[in-house]
Amino acid sequence: MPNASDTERPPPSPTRTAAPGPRDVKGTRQALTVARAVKLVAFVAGAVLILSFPNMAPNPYILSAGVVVASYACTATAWNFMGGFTGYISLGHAAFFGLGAYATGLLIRDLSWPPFVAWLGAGAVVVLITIPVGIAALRVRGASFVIVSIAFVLILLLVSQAWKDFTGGSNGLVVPRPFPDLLRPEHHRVFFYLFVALLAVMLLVWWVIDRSRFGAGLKAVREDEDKAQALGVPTRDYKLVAYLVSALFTGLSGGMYALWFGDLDPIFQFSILLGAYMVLMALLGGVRHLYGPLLGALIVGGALEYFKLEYGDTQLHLVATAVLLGVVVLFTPNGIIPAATDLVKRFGPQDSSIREMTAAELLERNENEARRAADE
Amino acid sequence: MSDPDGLATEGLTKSFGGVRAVDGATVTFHQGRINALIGPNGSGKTTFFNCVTGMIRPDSGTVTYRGRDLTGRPPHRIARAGIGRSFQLCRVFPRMTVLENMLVAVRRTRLRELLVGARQAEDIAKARGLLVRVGIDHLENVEAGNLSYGQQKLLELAGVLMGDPETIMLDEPAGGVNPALIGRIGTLIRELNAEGRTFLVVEHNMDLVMSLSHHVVVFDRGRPIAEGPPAVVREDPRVLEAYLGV
Amino acid sequence: MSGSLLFQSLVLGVLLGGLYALLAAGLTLYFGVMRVVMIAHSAFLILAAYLAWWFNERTGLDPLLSLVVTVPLFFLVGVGMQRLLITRLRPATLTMMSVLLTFAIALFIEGMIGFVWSGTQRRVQLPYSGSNIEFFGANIAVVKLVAFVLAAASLGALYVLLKKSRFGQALRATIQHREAAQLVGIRTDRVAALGFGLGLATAAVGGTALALDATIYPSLHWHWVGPLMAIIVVGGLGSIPGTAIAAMVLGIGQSLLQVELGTTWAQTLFYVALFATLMLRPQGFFGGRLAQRF
Amino acid sequence: MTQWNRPALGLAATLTASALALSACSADAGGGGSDDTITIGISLPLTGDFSEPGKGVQRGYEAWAEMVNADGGLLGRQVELTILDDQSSADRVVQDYEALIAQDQVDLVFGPFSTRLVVPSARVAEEYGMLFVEPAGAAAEVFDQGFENLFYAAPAIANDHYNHLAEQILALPEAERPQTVAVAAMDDPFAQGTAYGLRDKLADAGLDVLVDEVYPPNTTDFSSIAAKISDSGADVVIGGTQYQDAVNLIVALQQLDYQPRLAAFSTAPTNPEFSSAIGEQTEGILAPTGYTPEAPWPSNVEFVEHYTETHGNPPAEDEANAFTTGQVVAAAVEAVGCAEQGDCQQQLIDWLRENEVETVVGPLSWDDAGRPQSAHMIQQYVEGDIRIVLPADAAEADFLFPKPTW
Repeated sequence: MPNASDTERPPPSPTRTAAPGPRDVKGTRQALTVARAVKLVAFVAGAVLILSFPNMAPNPYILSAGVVVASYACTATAWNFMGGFTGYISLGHAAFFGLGAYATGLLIRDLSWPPFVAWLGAGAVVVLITIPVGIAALRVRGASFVIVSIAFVLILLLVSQAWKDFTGGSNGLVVPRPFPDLLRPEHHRVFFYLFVALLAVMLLVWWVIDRSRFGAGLKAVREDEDKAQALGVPTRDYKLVAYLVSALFTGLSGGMYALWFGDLDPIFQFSILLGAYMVLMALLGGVRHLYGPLLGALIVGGALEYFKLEYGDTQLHLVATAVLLGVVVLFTPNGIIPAATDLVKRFGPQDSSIREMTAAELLERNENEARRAADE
Repeated sequence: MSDPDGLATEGLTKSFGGVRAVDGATVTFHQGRINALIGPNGSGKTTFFNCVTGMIRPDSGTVTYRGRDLTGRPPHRIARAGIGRSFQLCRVFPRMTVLENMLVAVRRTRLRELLVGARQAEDIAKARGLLVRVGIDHLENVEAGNLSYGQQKLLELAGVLMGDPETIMLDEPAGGVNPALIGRIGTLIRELNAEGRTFLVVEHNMDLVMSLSHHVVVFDRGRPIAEGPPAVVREDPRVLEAYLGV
Repeated sequence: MSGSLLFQSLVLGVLLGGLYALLAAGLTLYFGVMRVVMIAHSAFLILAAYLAWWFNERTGLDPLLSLVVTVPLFFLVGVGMQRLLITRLRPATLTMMSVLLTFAIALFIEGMIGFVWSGTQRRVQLPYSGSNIEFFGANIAVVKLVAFVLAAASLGALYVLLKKSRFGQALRATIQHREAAQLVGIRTDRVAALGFGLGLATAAVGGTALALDATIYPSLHWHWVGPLMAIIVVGGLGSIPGTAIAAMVLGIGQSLLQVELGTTWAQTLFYVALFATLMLRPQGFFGGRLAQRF
Repeated sequence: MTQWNRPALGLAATLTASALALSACSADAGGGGSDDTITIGISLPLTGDFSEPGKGVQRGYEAWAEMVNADGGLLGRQVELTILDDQSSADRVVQDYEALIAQDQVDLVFGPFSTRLVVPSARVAEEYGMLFVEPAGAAAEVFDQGFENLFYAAPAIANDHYNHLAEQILALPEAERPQTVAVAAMDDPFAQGTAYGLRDKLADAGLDVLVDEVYPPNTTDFSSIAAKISDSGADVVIGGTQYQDAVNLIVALQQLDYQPRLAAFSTAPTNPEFSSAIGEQTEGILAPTGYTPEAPWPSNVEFVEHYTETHGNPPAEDEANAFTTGQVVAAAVEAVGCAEQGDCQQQLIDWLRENEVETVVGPLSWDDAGRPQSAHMIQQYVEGDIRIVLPADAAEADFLFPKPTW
């Protein structure tokens, strides 16, 4: 799958550059082909590795850890539909995760829907609930939006604890197994593939939106919302749609988790920490990139599971998560993908950048920056 | 005097915490002409501008354009009604390329049109045409944040033109750019006006205002105090008082 | 609901509202001077409560005495935080990134508390824990009254400081219009740092007051951060009087609702108020006009 | 153009790395089930809402292991406990047991603390075919889940804990008998089970239930619940509590100067910290218990002696229940002659179904769902010490009624 990052150039016009003068068209095209081939190989290798993970896992516990990491990857990618495209950082996406999980469980328990029908139904429920919340939350920007997103998780936590007759209260809710006959290791294996399939759908949708006119509008919101609106982008509607898509996928991840895990506990389902993990994973990987959240989820989720296994569950997890989040925010707010790319660019001799600028332009830019710094 | 085809406000008022930034402004702008809005600092020009373009919802009063009531409409509605605008401190999307900046302004409403790739050949052709016109077509793959301030101003104007507005509102188009570029922007405005586009320009550069505009409105303390052709306004005692008395 | 129960709840509500008001005032300060939403405020609150508990546990002295150490300490931490961390963020993304940064600080504090003192629930044992005085038929716990008096006195001191002192004037000018304040020669960066310190000092006072009568555990701060955030939005971001009024109203409301609905449902009041504010008056009900843009 | 493929490459690299890391860390594990020791996996809430009783259970398990090992071990093999902290979270407890069984390959598992955590963990154990004896899942719901591997190692399920107290109250002469009841229970099946067992029996006998409150486990502010109870002026207050919530509720009631004629709280009063936590004003407070250190059962005498030697005080109920769990599993292991994963587990389960086990809480046997078939005693603080007051034949002190002021 090609990565339509922000810097994508259309294949038919690979030679337009900022640098004046003729360029070696053939050379560029060759480089392009090589790049594509490398990319394809990497993509296939990644996919093969992911798909063969259940067979490589030495025991069911590792497999179950893999399922957890896959669910992290799903939630982080789902989060990125809002956080990445529009720049609206929600710390409360665990709300949708919990809603999806509870809705799935309740549809099965109270309406006796078949498990996967209930799962889809839960997606619809999440969307319906998110519409009014989104309208309220998106009336404000920045910090107020974050406050609202946190408030939404806390309110759902309270409701799920207090509305005992419906949600089971603090005792939680038991979701029946969709495949009662499967042994536990098999159960993990099936759900690993289900999560990966869900992730693949999300990545596909992300890719479609990213290259679309709709996506261009969303990214404009991220860069400068007023400006986008002045150019005629109906920002509120765009943001709401992105929010709904993000909530839907987060909810579906939660519903899938409910079907896999079986025991829902309000404190875990509506946990601020889960929302924080989503943000951390997406930011760490890079919110502007298709694979950013997935990469972040593999690193953070993998590390979390590894440390749990080696050192048990201690409060130091919280500390490590906090330190990592702080470091990312302070030093690489764009994530490691751009940071790594910059590093390669700086030290790699091979890359004659498309963004190469004339000396005059560079000078102009520096002056410009100095001017703006003086303005502030 | 009132032009049913043009942009007009009636009794427009907006206060911030007790201070009336715009105070019952009733103004009519001439369709098809270059209108200028001038006034001393803090006279409410920018707030007025923001009320008209929907960035700020006025407390009272109306904004009409071509007979339609646009009061309190969100900015994108006003943009789609045919009024494009620029910002006082020029605003572009810094981490998008020049061409991507242009493509944001492509307006589509149908779902299918929204989900196709952003790089449709027709849009790109149109964008390139406009970039050629403002003279920054050689920079189309540069991230807008890396442009000079003047280039960003040109890009902003080109972006506004992407939406084919009949009326273009510019907030200090000459602010912070060098004299050569001011001349280029002035020429562009004249050319575009000659094609039938109406302009409403907020500007401090008096030379540019006087040489460019057909009609000047002078603001003081949130409302117009004088209007007319540049030569007339220049001699108006109220205008002199407003500028010198502060 | 009987009249005496109603009155009892009202009294409890006023006592609670006082503490909310002090803490929310701190949050408003950060937001005012830096446009920073300080998620870690309530984590510092719980940290102060732990320090008070630990002080009492170690020395056997009254936990109120720990204020002598925690208030200056928190003030310095606040100044340092503003100077070393918040100012590192790019102005363009300051608001969003500061939320994340202070969120990380909150997690860090929670984790460290859990690491040092374990996740076990703690409670200060005082000889006067169970004592009460009668007030027109309502029983007021002595510890709650002490906490309220402490909160009210600090809030009063804060008010006097902001209204009467030169620093207070500079601070208010910075809150209202940072650029304008700079133009008249106020060193807004220093004011911001001191404002941050002052905000964190309120957390120290609040935490000590809280420790007198509450059971504390590391993740307790989430139960405070939600209501406090709701209070500052309802009160109007940046407005200290608005915040105090909202804190009182919501505190009393929560206490009254608890009788009818139970503790859990009553807490949802804050979020209902938050959403209602956003729908009806995003700029807040009691002044302040910053909410929508930040 | 290099920018394109970085993410994909990075992704592949990370995947490989994490796959390697996971495989590597699994290589050094898995050695748990060596022949010389019997490893037993346990997950307990050492932090979080249930950490106080959780630590009690841990002390009980450790005391059991020390005594077994001092005695030559099980089947001649030393016993080794692997205890993980589940932070009182259902999600953690499941992962913990999964790790213990599938990753560490422990030979046996013991149950966690609290009903809320017993149900999910019992399911994991069942799906791996493991015997699951647990010290704390007393609520009725636990036994309605259809588990075939589960046994509760205590005398009776939660709803029957107060049976002796209910009889005693109802046997009081009409004039002395309390008329009104206030109930506050944690939203937890065990805590609710105990309180509601008593509430329902009193309500059936015609007492008025004036207040009936439920609060989530993380509640710390009890002032409004206390205000309601105090305002009702109920004769009897029943707390369906664990530990800290009981302390907080009692302090809040004291702050309002509420004086009931009878006060019963589950679990908390048996904790050694309890009386100092509520300011020594414990006189007359009641609690059910399945255990007393004074019990004459032979194994109990040894247990109390050993425990008092190591900890300086006699064991409480949580410790005893944990110890009982160890005794039950040990009895099955010794009888069947095996302790490892696989078929052995089913043999252990079958043996327990058919047999009675001598424990520190007396002889225990179970029905098909794993419910124990005995009864709980009632304890009361009398002159500063907690003593058995009911039933009469086991009483160490006289039942104190009405309760003195606190």
